[in-house]
Amino acid sequence: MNVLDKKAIQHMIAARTAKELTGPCTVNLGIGIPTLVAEYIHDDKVFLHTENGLLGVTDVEEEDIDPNLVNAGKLPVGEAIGASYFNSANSFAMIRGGHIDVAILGVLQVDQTGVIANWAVPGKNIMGVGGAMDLLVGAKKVILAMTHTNKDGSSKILKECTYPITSTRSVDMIITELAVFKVVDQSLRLIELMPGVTIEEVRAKTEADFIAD
Amino acid sequence: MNVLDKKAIQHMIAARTAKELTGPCTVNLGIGIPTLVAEYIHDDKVFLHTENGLLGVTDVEEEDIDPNLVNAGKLPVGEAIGASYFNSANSFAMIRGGHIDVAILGVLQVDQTGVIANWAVPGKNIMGVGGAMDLLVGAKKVILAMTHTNKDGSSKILKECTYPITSTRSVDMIITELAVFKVVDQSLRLIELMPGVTIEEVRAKTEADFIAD
Amino acid sequence: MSKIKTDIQVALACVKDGDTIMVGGFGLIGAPLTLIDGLTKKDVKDLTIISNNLGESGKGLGILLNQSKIKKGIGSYFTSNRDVGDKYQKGEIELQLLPQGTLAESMRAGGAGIGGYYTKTGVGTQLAESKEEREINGVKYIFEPALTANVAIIRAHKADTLGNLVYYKTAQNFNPVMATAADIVIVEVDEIVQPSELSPEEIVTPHLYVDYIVEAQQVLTRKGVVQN
Amino acid sequence: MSKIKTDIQVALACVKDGDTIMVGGFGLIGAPLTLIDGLTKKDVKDLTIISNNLGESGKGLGILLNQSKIKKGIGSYFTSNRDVGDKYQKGEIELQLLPQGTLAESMRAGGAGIGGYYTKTGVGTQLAESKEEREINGVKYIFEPALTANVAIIRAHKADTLGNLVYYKTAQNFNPVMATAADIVIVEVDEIVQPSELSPEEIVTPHLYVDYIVEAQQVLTRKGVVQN
Repeated sequence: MNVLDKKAIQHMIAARTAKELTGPCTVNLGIGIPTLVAEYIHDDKVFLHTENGLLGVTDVEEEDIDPNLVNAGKLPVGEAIGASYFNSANSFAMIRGGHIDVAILGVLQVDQTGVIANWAVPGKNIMGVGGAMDLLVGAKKVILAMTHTNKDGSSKILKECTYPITSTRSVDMIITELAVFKVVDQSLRLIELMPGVTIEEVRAKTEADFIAD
Repeated sequence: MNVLDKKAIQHMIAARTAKELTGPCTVNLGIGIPTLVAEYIHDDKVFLHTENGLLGVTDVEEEDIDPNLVNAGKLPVGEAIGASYFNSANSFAMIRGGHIDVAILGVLQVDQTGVIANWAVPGKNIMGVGGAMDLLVGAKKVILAMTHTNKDGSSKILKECTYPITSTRSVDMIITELAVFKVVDQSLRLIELMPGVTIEEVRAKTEADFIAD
Repeated sequence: MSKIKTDIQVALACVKDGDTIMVGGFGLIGAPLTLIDGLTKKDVKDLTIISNNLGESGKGLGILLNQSKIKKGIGSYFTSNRDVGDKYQKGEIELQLLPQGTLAESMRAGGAGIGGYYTKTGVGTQLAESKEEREINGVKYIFEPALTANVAIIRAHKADTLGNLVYYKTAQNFNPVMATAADIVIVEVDEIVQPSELSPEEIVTPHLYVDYIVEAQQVLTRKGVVQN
Repeated sequence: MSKIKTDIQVALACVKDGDTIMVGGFGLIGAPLTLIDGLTKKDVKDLTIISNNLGESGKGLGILLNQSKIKKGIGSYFTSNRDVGDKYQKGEIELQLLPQGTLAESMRAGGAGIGGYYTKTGVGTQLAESKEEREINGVKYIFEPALTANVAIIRAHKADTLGNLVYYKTAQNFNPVMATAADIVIVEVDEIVQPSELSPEEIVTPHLYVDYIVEAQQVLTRKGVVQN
């Protein structure tokens, strides 16, 4: 891994993830690194959906911050031209009904079939699930934007999830600071190395099996 | 029966039915005689709901008729102050969710337990049900506003319906040009004779058993 | 790649033989008259039409019916068109009659990714005869499956160029629900405006539900349906 | 008999021990802060609270939690208040965790007279372990029962004197759904206006859903929650 601070790594992942988004499409951004992806979207046909009730999320200037206009992470956002508001049932009807093209999510773990765990840690109280399970079953395409390893250096891309899974559905793509994987037929295919990263480094930091062409 | 023409009878029934409505309440009026009830409501806290998507139905002057503003019978109506529009799913959610206080309906038949038939005639194609079944299960109170007999003089208030029933739910009240019945514990209780009508006439024209105090 | 189409047949190009099509409207009110007219001019067959009714005799969907393009009708009130009964008697059309609330709710379910749901409406009646019954908290319900379609043709008042829709008074009816429940949604409108012209609070159908927009050429007026 | 109440405790008089109460809001956004504050000052116990989360530590519903007035919480994200976990560990509160979409949809079902419905969300996960699974058209779903409540306390932007409601931006969230799903609905608003001041097209919650209206005394601002 390059010597990059945590914030720089997050932005690198976010910037790479944004390249996967070409309009017209509707995209839901999860909390954490996925939220940063918004900063790197420069296509006005990429419409951002937030499950707390807004289609047409945009950034907001400090002086325009409205405490009642936030995203799913409760961070202040702006309202794009052509935006619309709706209640939670209608918002999740969009998600669960298959009307969101892409969901970009963070995870705790992902296994080598693309199944993820991002809502609970065994031994700790299971206290929050939010919209994660809904997005997994509903979004047409799911992309993970995540750091490759945990703070202790252990891999987040595992042979098998040890935490409770979020859905039986496999995600479509995994983007980390080291590499980009596609999930094809429930196996991981390395399709890109991030600048300066070697395949050996990826192998060393990835517990899961993956195919490299 | 007094010598009244058909229209006068219908209006007599409608006027009597209107007396049952004291606000605040939300009322859905069916097609036919029930629609006429609106003319006899002078309580501005009686709000009229029409299942095609309007709460706040009022009458409309000829010159203000709007072809896209109609009631469930597709007749032109007006928009009361405080009115709101909604789609069919939301409108029936109001009905089915128990949020309509009173439904006033016409029927083909009602039996002596208060169960009605108003959507199909055996031997004829079953071609239309509309909102009848929804109103029967959803409205807190159902009042029938109906002529006592068919054109041939036969009773519409029967021991048992011969046509397919609309719901297993009993209505609450029956108002005809001859009498008013309450349905109590699934039996008919005569509570009022219309002006000039004798109980003998009601008995003669009613196939169903009923209790007269 | 604009959603706006000036040629009705181009907008309807996605409709194929055997498709299930949702058609908005409560009678003529809020019905996509221009797109229905377009369907009558298109060479297509074996359609399943989900709509509250099948037009009137020789009008709207009634023309499509008489052209024998409709294999099956799913609706709540076919009585408005006597031809439906005649066709049914002759075995020329299948019909599925649903309570109006069930029709609307089943489409909402389809649009919301719900497989099916339990309603009290219809319990104990002929319309529930072949339907699964279930008691929940001591109350009887019947199972109703979700309804979805390949294409929905709907009517709105205004669309912005992104596809956001607002509706007009009781011409709303089934249209917003159908917009959620079909793979491809084609809308006809009185007016197409710029996105900034519809306020975020008044939009009923967000643009993600809308694929194609056409301007209405046939409009319901006090004098009946006229060419716009 | 006006729906407008000037005394918060009068508006909350209907709340009884053991009641199930829906509380609007996504965090503090769109939460009925004044009515929640009113609940903390009311002598009531054994409440079941249906709300996306149970406030933050010592704030909003978090106060009610620390007062041990909450017997059970039904929500999607309790993580925002660490006290919830502590209480749960000590066995002082029951919790039912639902996916956020299921929480919203189950209340919509409750408000619409639906007994329960089938969703794909949660299939194959821990949250579905005790839930009925059913295959519909080859896809697996789980059964979710409707949610209803004795009372809903919600937040809107404006109410007219009849009880029609409009909401403000993302402060809408669960509020309109909860307005449909409780026997008694109490709303707090920024402003009470005359009926003619809300246009029929902008009303989100029609007045038939609303029982009592109070003016908000605690308001979320950029500086946090302030006394109005």
